[in-house]
Amino acid sequence: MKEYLMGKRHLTGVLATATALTTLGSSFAWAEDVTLNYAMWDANQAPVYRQCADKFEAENPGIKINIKQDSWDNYWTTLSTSFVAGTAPDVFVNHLSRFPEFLANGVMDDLTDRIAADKVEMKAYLPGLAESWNKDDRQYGLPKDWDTIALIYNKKMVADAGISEEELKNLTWNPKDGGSLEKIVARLSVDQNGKRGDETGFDKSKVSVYGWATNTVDGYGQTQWSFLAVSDGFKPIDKPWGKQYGYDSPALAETLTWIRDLALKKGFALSQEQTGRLNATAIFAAGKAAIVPDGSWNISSYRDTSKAEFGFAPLPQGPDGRRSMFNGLSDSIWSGSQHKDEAWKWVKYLGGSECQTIVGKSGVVFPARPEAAKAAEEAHKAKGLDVSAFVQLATPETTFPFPISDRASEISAILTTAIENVLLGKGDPATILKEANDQANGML
Amino acid sequence: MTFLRIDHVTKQFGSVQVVKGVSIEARKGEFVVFVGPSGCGKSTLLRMIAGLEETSEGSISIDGEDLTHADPADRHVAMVFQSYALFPHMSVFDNIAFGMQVNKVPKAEIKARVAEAARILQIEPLLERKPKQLSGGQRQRVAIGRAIVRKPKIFLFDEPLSNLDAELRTQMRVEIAKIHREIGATMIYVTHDQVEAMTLADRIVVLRGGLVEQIGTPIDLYDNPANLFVAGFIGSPRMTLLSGKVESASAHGLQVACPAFSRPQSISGPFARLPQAGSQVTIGLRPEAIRIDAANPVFSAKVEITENLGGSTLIYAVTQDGTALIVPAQERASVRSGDTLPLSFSTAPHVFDAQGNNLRLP
Amino acid sequence: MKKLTPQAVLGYPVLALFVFISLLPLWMALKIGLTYPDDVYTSASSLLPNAYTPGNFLRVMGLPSAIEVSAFRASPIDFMFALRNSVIYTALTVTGQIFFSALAGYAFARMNFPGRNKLFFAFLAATMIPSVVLFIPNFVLIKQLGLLNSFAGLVAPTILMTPFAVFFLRQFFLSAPKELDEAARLEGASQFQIFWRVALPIQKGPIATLAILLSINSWNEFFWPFLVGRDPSVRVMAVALSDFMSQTGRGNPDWSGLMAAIVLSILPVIAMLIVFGRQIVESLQTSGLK
Amino acid sequence: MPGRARNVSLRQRRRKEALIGYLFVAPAFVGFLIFYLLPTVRAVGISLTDWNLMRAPKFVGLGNYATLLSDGNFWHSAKVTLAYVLYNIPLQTVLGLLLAVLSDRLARAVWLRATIIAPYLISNVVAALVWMMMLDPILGLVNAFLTFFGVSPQGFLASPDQAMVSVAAISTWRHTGLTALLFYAGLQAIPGYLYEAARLEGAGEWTMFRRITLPLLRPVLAFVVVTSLIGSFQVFDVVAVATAGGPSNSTRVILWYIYENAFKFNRMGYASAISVVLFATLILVTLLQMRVLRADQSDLD
Repeated sequence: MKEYLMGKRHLTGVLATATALTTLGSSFAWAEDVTLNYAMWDANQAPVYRQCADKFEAENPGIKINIKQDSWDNYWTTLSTSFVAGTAPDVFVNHLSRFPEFLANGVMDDLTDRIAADKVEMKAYLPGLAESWNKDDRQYGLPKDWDTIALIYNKKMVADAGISEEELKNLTWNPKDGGSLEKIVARLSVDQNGKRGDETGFDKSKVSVYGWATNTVDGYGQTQWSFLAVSDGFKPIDKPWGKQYGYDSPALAETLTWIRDLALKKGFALSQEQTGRLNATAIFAAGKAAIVPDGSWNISSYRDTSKAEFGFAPLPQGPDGRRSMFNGLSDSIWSGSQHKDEAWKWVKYLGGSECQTIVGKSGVVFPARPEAAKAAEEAHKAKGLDVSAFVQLATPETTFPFPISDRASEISAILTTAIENVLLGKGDPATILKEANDQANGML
Repeated sequence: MTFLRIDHVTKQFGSVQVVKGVSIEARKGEFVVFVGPSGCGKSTLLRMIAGLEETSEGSISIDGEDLTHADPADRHVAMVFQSYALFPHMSVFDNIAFGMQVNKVPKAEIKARVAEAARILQIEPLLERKPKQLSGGQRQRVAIGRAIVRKPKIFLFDEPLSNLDAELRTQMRVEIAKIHREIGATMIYVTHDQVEAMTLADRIVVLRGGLVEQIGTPIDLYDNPANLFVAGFIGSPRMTLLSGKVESASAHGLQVACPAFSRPQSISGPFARLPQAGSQVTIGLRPEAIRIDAANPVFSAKVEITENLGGSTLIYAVTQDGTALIVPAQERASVRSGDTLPLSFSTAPHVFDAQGNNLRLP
Repeated sequence: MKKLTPQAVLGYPVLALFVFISLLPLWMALKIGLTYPDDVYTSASSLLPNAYTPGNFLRVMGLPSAIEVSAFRASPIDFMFALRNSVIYTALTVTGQIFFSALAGYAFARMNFPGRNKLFFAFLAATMIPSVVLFIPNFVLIKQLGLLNSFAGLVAPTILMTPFAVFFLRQFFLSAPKELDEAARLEGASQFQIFWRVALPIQKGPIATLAILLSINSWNEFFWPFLVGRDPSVRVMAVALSDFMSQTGRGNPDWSGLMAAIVLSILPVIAMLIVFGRQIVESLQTSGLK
Repeated sequence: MPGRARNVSLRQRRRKEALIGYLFVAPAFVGFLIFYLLPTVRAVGISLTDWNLMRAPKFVGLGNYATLLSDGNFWHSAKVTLAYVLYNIPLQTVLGLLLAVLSDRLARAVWLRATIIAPYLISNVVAALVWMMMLDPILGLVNAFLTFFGVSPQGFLASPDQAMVSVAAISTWRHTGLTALLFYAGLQAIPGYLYEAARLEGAGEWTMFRRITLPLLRPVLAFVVVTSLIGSFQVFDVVAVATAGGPSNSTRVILWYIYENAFKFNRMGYASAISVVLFATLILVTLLQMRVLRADQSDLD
């Protein structure tokens, strides 16, 4: 072991020398243009940000922006390994689930002083967005965009079931009888004999159209169950950066019980075992589901894959109101960047009104600035899509934040399994959830 | 002048010594045959000359240069392998030209020399073929062609004819003799076949168990075998060996009693030394020393089988004491199996002492 | 014609079923590749699409196409480039690995040097190491060497040898007649000339076999290129496919494009199978006899 | 070559030979040293640390191994992997054998073997993707077939009870052709006169299969089983693409768990510890394999 360590020290020495030489090499090139690498995962956004970059480059001669896009699944692996490799992008799109880990490892640059020096107005963003990237009064990212959840429905099916759009926009829900949501979902479910879910003789084993379908569940339930549970009083975590997950709450157990029964007992929703890796988008596009709750980032997915006309309705009103997870992304600067000053200029530009409006107009995402978000809404409207269901929920009162804690990946894996088990009917929900919650809290 | 000198060489494989201190010299242009039963170390010795085996002790020099541990490539020797070792993926031309190609001989010269070799071996029409399209004899010629084209200092043959059928073997034997005459190179030839050794060699080296038993011209070895082993190994049909006992010994000769003989016989000298009276000896009779002699028989043998070869007849018989012998008869003898042949022998048979050494002076 | 025994009556349908199941997924990939994106799910459970289009193939090859899918339009993965990278990666690893493994296998079979057997045994033992043990440290090493996202980093662990290749080739060198080497040696050829001009050419068959086996492996290799070769400049087909699939983040992948790309990625393999079917079959058959 | 010093000593010659030998082995040795030996040693080293890639590793001794012993997820993954092996190996072997015997008896055409080998030439990733589509509970083709034959739709990859079997089936689909091919080669090595002799004795197909084919195929059988066994323990690609360890952890095989720890949870040390344990297990299996193979030497010479 000793020898091994010594060998390693030696190797490190060699590598350090090599790195020094490389650095020396690159500092000679400093007189030329600085090229900033900007990493993101959403393919839809890359070309839009290219437009921003073009403008930025024109205004800042000497700085070039290189946008690197990588798929969501691979983005984080690549990013965290590139931090070690010293090849990380100067600026990267950040997600709240990674914030604690990155903070603990010091890979994000602290922007607080630069914000103060340049008098960047943090109140210009939608409330709550800047705050989530703040820890102990230090700011680690400028808000980029946000997303909320809404219901996507098949217009023809809704019309065929005799449901008015007005009804859809004012859904209620509670875990006892499911409120008007359950009634509508039942009505929208049709079996192979053409019987509807609210008619007698509905065969739940031979359903041809399901009233309700969600993506396969995960531990946060962003698009699947969190909006129901939170509207029933569930609190995923005691506070941002909390140490106490609240997955043992009765509200969560009763919500998940209702969801489970909707599928397994009543046959109005796709069960876990029926939801393959082809997500709800596919089921919806294939005409096998009438309503799917999904996130604003997926609007274009539906547009591309669904032949049928569809519309958006706001989330149902629960005992505790309408609540959507509000997830804000930010742009952060890598602490190891060689060009932090330039990177800051770029981040400032990204968070500024000009770029955010460009992004908004493209309609791929809702930018963090209200005026830019408005532009996005209008862009969608121009294409015939009314996305107000997403926008109207983007207020502090109707949203709750993505739960932030340490060891998010591991905890997510634990919670995912627990919720899968509940929805599969593998035992008493309260017991399963309590166990998982204890395990999660035990890791903090 | 000595061209190849093998000086007290030994070869050790692990704890086994397969060559136990052999010294041989060969003159330039000489055709030397190593002969001996399998396992006698003859092939190993040949490979040591080629440099394919390390020499454990002793030295080997060629043309006055000590090459004991030199690389095979530096020895200017060529070898014809038992398996021919033709490169299966190359044409006959490339097989023959390979050595010159790797030694960067100019193309024109390669062509000329291959053509010359092909002419000598009469394989000109085969040059474009691959080895597997050739007959055994043709392959043999190509292998020889590959050897001669480089004009090596020494040719080494490792049982080159053993994979051929009897007729081809005889034919190729003659060919090799002709080639040797034509190019006059030094050749070392390993075989276990004493006929090849007798017909091809200028000198024969008889090996047994890693040691040289005798070195000499074929006639030398035939007429004056140094010991029982050589006597038995050289000559076909084989020498008949009768065991006996010395009754008396004097400068004039020996009086030997054999169980096979009807009475003790006197054998005239000269002898290298005289055995003591009463000691065991072996009488060795070449087939041509035995004759059918009804008038004055010394011993008799019962005919078992006769082989009529047309021009001559071989009679296989057994003496009274059970020794098998072969009697060549020039005429078509009218003997049948079961007959008893009256036999006598020339007056100067070989006499071997108890250790097997030939007592007779050449 | 064989006469129809009961076994044949039962056997032929079973064989036909095997063939059907072997080929069905390939057909499905082609079918979905020929389907309009908005028809993928509506025709998912049938053997034929409602309407055919070459558009997906065109767009994944970066050619103009009537079909536009936002995810794709946004950031096209250049599959032709990934195909090129796959060819480079496979060619480099296979040729390098065979050449250097052959050198070593030849030395182990034919040459004498102190420590030969010990070293060979060490190589043999290395065949037992599961690749996952090596991935993490090798990944770290490649990173430390600054070879991430380069062909050098991609091929580094396998271009010099794999224990399997060394072992495989040594076996064949051992069984080759030694006299050929010796003959060449006497002719004055250097060790390398013997290796290159005599020993190697006569192993054409085994080398072709090995090349086929290694090519299949390299072409399909996923995890290592996924770890170290994510940059589009070196991204191989398998990784490009996985990236393409997960590109839409938490939504569904662009299946019609993905399947078109998949068909593209297996086309060279199928072409090889059609042209060299016999050699491939025979190579694989001998792979069990190593 | 005149002028060259030919008169060398035995030591010089040996040294030269050894040098050339080393030169020949050198590239492979470098590859071995850097990418096999060193990483193995490093993996063991890393397994003794707590390391998330981003900070310096912290030495924790055998801590990771202690954690592992009481880590329910680890044992679960071991169990799941074993289940996969137990589904995969018999399925693949029996089907491969059936296919080999059928093609040996009924159709020896090369194109047939080329066809059944096609799945093997396709990467696991692609196989998993296509099957994922075909096995979808609602939209998949396979359920459409099942429904057509009156069988109710199945969850396959989405069902915790069926996911592992489905993953094994995908692997089987990919590997049966190869297995069959190996068996086929083994069948070809059995001399035909044995069957003729048996037939003269009045043996039927089944008896001949049981009494001649199977015993004489034993070495190939042992080889195939043991090598695919070792491969099976390292199942990863299909799981990564088709199930990502789920649903409900039902396909969280060892390699997936290692991957999760290493690249998702950034617990390099712990991931290395599991790898080392896997390595040790595989060595054990390999030693067992050598035993089995030696015990099963061919009866044909």
